[in-house]
Amino acid sequence: MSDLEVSARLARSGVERRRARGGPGGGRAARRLPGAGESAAALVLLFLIASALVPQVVAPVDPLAISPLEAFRPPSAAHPFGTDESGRDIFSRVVHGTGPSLLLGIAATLIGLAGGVVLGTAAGMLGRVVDFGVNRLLEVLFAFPGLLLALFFIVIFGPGIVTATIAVGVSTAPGYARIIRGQLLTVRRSAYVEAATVLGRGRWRVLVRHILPNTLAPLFVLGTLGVGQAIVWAASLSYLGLGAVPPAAEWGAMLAAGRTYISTAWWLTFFPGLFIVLTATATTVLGRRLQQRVREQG
Amino acid sequence: SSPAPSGGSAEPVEGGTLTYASGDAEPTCLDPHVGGNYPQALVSTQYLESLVSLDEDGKILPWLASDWEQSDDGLTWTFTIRDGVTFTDGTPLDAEAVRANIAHVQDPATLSSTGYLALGKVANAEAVDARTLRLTLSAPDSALLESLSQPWLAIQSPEGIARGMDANCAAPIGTGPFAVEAWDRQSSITLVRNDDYSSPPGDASHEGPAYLERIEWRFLPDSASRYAALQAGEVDVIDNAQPDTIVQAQNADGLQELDAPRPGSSNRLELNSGKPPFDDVRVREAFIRAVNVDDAVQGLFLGTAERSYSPLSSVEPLAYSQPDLFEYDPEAANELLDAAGWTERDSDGYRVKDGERLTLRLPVSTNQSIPAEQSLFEQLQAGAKDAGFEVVLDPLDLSSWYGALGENDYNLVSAPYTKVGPDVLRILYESSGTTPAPSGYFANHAQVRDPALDDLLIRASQVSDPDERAALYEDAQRMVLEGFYILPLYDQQNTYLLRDDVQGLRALPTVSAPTLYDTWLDR
Amino acid sequence: MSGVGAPDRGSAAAAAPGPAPAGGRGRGPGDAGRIGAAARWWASRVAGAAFVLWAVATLTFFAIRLIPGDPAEAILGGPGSQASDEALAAVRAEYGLDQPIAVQYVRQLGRLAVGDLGTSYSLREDVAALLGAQLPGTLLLAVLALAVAWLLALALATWSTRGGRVSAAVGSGLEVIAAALPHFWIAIVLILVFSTGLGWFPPISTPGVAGLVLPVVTLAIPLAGFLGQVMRESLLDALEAPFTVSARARGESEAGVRQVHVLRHAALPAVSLSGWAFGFLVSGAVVVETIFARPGLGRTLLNAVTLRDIPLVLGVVLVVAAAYIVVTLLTDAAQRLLDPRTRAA
Amino acid sequence: MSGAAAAGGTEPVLRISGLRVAFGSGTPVVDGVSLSIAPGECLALVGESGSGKSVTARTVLGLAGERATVTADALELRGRSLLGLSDRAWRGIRGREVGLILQDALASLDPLRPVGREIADALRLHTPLPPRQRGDWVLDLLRSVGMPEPELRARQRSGELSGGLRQRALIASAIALDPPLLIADEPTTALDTTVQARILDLLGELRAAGTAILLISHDLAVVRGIADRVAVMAEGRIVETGSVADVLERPREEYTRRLVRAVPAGKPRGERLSADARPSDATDARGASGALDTPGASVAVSARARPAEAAASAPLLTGHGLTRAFRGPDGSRRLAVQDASFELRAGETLGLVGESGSGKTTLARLALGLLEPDTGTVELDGRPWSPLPERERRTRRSLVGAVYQDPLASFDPRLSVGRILADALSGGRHARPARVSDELVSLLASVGLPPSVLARRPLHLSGGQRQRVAIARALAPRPRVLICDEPVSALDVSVQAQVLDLLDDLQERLGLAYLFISHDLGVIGHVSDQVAVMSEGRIVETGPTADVLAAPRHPFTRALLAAAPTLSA
Ligand SMILES: Nc1ncnc2c1ncn2[C@@H]1O[C@H](COP(=O)(O)OP(=O)(O)OP(=O)(O)O)[C@@H](O)[C@H]1O
Ligand SMILES: Nc1ncnc2c1ncn2[C@@H]1O[C@H](COP(=O)(O)OP(=O)(O)OP(=O)(O)O)[C@@H](O)[C@H]1O
Ligand SMILES: [Mg+2]
Ligand SMILES: [Mg+2]
Repeated sequence: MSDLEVSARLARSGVERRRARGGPGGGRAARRLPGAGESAAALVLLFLIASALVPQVVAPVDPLAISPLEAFRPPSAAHPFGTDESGRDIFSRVVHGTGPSLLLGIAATLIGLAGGVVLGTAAGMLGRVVDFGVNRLLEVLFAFPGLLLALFFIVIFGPGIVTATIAVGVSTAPGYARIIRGQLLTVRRSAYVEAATVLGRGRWRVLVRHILPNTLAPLFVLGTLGVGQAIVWAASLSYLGLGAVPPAAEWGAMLAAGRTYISTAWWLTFFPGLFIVLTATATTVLGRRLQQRVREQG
Repeated sequence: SSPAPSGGSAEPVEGGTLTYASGDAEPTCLDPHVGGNYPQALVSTQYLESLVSLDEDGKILPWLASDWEQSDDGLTWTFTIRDGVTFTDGTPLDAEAVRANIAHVQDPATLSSTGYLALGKVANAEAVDARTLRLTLSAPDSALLESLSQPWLAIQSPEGIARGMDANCAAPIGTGPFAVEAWDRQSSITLVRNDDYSSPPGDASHEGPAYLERIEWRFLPDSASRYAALQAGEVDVIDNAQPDTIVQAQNADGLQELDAPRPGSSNRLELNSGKPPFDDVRVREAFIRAVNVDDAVQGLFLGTAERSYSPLSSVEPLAYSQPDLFEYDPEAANELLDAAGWTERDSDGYRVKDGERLTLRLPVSTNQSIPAEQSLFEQLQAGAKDAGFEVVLDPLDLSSWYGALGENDYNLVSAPYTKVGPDVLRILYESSGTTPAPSGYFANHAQVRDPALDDLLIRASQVSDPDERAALYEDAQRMVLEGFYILPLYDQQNTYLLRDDVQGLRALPTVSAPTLYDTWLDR
Repeated sequence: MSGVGAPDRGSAAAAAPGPAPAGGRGRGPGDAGRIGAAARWWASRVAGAAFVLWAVATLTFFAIRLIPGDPAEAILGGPGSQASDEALAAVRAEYGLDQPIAVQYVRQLGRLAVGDLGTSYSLREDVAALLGAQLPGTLLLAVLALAVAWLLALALATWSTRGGRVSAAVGSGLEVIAAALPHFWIAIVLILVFSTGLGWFPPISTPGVAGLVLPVVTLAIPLAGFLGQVMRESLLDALEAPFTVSARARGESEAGVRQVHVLRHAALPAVSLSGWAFGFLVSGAVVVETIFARPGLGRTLLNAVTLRDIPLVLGVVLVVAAAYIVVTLLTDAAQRLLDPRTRAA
Repeated sequence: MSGAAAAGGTEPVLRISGLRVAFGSGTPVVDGVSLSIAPGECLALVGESGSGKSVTARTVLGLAGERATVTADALELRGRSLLGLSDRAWRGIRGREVGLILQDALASLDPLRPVGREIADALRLHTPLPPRQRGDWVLDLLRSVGMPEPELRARQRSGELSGGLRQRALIASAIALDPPLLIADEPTTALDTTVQARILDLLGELRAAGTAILLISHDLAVVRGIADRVAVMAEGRIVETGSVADVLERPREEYTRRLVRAVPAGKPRGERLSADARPSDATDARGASGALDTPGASVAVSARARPAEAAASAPLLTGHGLTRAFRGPDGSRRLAVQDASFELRAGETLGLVGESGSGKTTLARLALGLLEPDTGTVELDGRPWSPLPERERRTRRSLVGAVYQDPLASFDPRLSVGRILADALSGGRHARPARVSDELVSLLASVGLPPSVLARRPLHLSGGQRQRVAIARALAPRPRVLICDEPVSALDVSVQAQVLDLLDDLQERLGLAYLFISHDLGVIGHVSDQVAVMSEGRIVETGPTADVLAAPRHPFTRALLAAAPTLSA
């Protein structure tokens, strides 16, 4: 349901490369994303955070104020992003929608991570039987495409932003679980865990001090990358009529509502879509950079 | 763009395939006896025909029945069945076939809902001879002919029906100008011309077989791609056009528009008077006064829909409007709410009484409400907020939506109901309509339980004098309107967009479904 | 071009096998054991597949029971039907819906075990036949989209690793953006530009090739973004790997190095991600099939869930799961074939 | 030697003069290198890691690197200048005129292609031969490099070949067109001694056949066995050139002397390998040259007498009849260690030597109590140690420390050196360096590291520094036994020398007992009092080091000794 699989792969190749190189630094300057991209991403993120925290400062117009006779105004000085079918200011809606949208992305990712941590650590720590069971469970869950899992979940529990969030989170959990389990096994077999045992550290000490931190640290990066994708998937759910409930100015819902008018009023979909893409891109760029930093610093 | 076509000036051309793209849901059964919803009516109009039809003024036209008469007590109707008509399977149409159809609709196993209700007063059907059918009613029914004109009571080959539900659903056999050739589930229905066709209704513009050789009846649920497909020439006709595309098409070359509002009820919000807070008429009125529907309809429908002030569609001759009841008046709304005891407001600005917020739940069927209508609800939501109502919009898929209604878990709802003639009022507002069927379904969503209204509606359905009937229906409509049970919005829209080379398309005045019988392609 | 940065002793020695048993000094292949190992591998995979199918069927069976709504009503013409009590009872009896859930479950499994998927409630047709009609369309869509995504990703990755900061930045930027695009948004923009605007392709699916272009491209773009990122990473790895240096040292040209060595390595992750990509594509197909009005599993599923059509939902889910299993099996097999290194693991 | 004689007469195959290579805008990593090689001659380029050997070699093929700036007074191959050649012209030379065996030998064949195809590539690129004949040629080549079952091997991919076979395939691909010049960059690193011997023989044959060889190695013993002349490289310059005998036996430069002294092979127990105190940049994270001097370096270099009482005292760590089996990937059981017994006394070093896969690490893990033996027992200080529940071992864990081959992997990547050592010192109670800082500093000092490394992470240290931190960590709980599994295999000779000296000092000062594992007989010979030779899971021979090395009884030991190159002529 997200690019987890891809991120995990990139992370893994990073780890392997670091091991293979073994040397200090040893990075490839050319491979780094250029600074301009990162600064742009940081700027975007700053704007998004400001929009999420103090939307009324960024966009003072009430995002819910309808004005039916002002509907479908193209972008202009008064309405930089135009107005929607109810004459609401799209810029304001997009800005005010940042909070819910980011919250959705972050909450969904956290849910996915939490589920993944529970399943993954259970599999990695609780012995062969549990590992076998969890692995089979994951295989089964993977055989359901992500959207299908989400669909089931929403049909059972009814649509809405909360269900959409949980649905997206739930459907990403198996991916995280698999990554966590793999990471856990690698860490558990690692020489430094053995070294801790040789020093006489107990099972729980080693678990808490070495295994868990090293297993879970990469998750932060994966999570960063997951947020953007979660927003994109929630938007798809909204498109299918299973996402946020009006009049919430959540981006996916705005996109879904504006899609009807695409041929006459492109700005209804363009701007929320742009923000989704910007968010996903910015988090990905920064997430990857973070990944690189972690990789280089060890 | 040119105005709605009705047979071009040029000479019609034979042949060709027309592609029709429907935005309605794909029927689960092509036999409109089963269930009975609008998508079925749209497509079955091409291959099934009814006993009678309507002309544009709402007058009854003969169709498969060439003549009829009713007894003085109104309890016996005798129909003469048209001669020389055969079903596309070769079997002849006769009185026995019609009787078998009525029996089919009335058989509970058929699971008919719309047709079943329409025949509610038909106690017995009997084929007197090959051409004569006699219906015996349990009570006089002034709406019988209107009911029989509906596609949900169209006549099918008894042998086709005898194949069993699954086979008949896949390809019903009728007398219409086309026949079902194939149904590619989830994609399209292929209809081919009935070369032996001989039974057009009186208002058709030609006789004999249809011009078109084939119809490709596709299902394109996404409105944007539906319109794009029309623009690209991939399809020739689309239905369920969105207001903005209608406006665009009006200004575009090569596209035409055909407006055909549906008969029966108007599109309206029903206020659930069966439970608080709408059990208080002041709250109902307050809600209606608090929302500015006119501006919303204007802004969202861009002039493609007229505001309605009546429970009935504007195409119903007996529709009665009372605009002054629905004037936007926020002050009045506030006063009414104060009077009803909803005096306090909470921190979000919503009114509260006894610690309860003034919350209205509005389940929206995502399968039935078009986007403009959903936006309309959002605007009403915003307007009502100023008066202190919290309107909770709850988008639901069809099953969950029916579930919410069945559990009486709503305060407001918009439920389309199409039926020919003012008798729809009886279905929608008579007290018995509040009792759910076993499946939980009921039609009286406003939960109007008024003996006086019941009396009016029953009398109206039984009188045979047209003037008396009109007066009774006007009284009934006034009662519904003045009781603030509903908030009429606009007519149930049927707007078709078609390419310029599609000629002679018209909507059958019964339920405004398109008929492609007279249609030909100018290419 | 680039050299092998081997800044300290550690690198050479770390590549050699330390305590890890893989590869390395003096361990020859066990030829005799290999056939047995392959057979065991296949056997365990097939057993695993059977288990997954059973579990998917079970989970789905019970999940549908959690969905509000009465299956009997779904059979009787769907939601809002005014079926009578008798009709409902008759249907319940006929379909065994009045039996305890365990009995229903066992019966359902029994039917599935003999390949009987039952009859769709809503479409009144044999589910197997329905799916037989819907599957090829979705498969075609998925396979083509996968192929196009591969090509796009490969082209972009190759182009952006030619050297030069600008092309690298543009390439990685495009990949990240592509991966962030929601399917339905791409679809709508493509329709606007290529159908409404330019009139090159039909905006809805039509039988010919032209009708496939937009749906396939819609599905392929985000996937290409993901695959491109991975491909580029492995492309860069391969371009710096000692074996490409030794190929250059043999006199191989830059183009030759890419053709003979690097591209395979770049393609490997794309192959191994195919199982994941398939799931991604099926999810996307639900949206794309709706927009482009293409018949297919995605759309069928969406409708079936909405209409509580249990046999159909079960059928689609099983078919999708089976397809997923086959795809992952094939990718794993392909990987074993392509990359002997994976056999050890 | 014939090659040396030829060098004087004929025109050199390769002549380099004043070669400078810099990367980007940095200082040159090759700075004025001049050398020449005659046909049939083998010139060895030796020097510490990072001295620029590989860069020099790659420059000869025009593969110095992406951002490399190459200048030279002369760069000639058989009289033809290579300066300013076009890409096309370079490609004509690579593979045909010069063959290259890359340093990363094990990764130098495409893992996805059959080795036969890899070898045939050279033929495809430089000859018009049709594919069939190329195939035949490849088989001939494989035979000529002594590849067993060439038909089968040609179809396998590099991952399916052992290291030695891979190296042969790589050599076959480099000599496919019989180039007049062969550059072999560390051709035997990471190979078992016996395999190494065979590869060196092969190179010797090529040289005898008239191929000029530029051999790059940090291993002087290897050089001694095969090269005619030696060029010693340091920090991008050639500091000394001359015949093998001259340079290795009578080094003129201090740098060369240090290099020669660092070779442990043949040096008696206790003789110092590393140089005297030499100022060095402790913060250099680059590698070998950043290694630090031990505080004990002032101790006179002398063969130290072993404490006589060591032999008499009770053994500290003993293994009795240890056996341990593993299940292979194909499900078969395989005995990694069979019926192995050993004794280790205080102040004594037991050297464990054997080929890869012979079970050395497994035995070490059994001794550490990280693995439970299937049969047999381990006793520590006279009390049972393994098998026992880990809980009962834990209190006595501080008695045994371990040092690994790959120190980097043995550190939690999140922790700084300070935290790693603080944790070790406090028995896991504190992980804050501040709490134990005095102890920390003295611990660091004991392994010759300055306090400034405390804040750094192991990843940013040089290999030698990392291994010192690892030793410091092992020492922190004041163990009596250290188990060192290939502690110097990943290190440069000169760094290796320092670490070996450090271990020796520590043993002397603290009376530690070492179980010292290495596959390098030279190292084992230098460090151990007792030696145990392992082969296929069994200890085939044990005894005092001098006895075993002088008079090996087991054929395996004899083969191992025969294969080991030595410095002494
Ligand atoms: N492509 C490159 N870019 C930048 N610096 C490089 C590159 N290749 C080598 N160097 C640097 O050049 C110096 C010499 O490297 P070189 O590989 O020649 O050392 P070496 O003598 O072969 O060492 P080793 O014994 O470890 O192989 C090192 O400091 C290294 O970091
Ligand atoms: N955890 C394990 N699981 C399975 N097999 C193992 C395991 N550890 C070691 N082996 C096997 O046991 C045998 C001995 O391995 P060991 O690592 O002890 O050899 P070694 O002498 O240390 O080799 P090297 O010099 O390569 O480090 C090998 O065949 C190895 O594959
Ligand atoms: Mg080198
Ligand atoms: Mg080992």
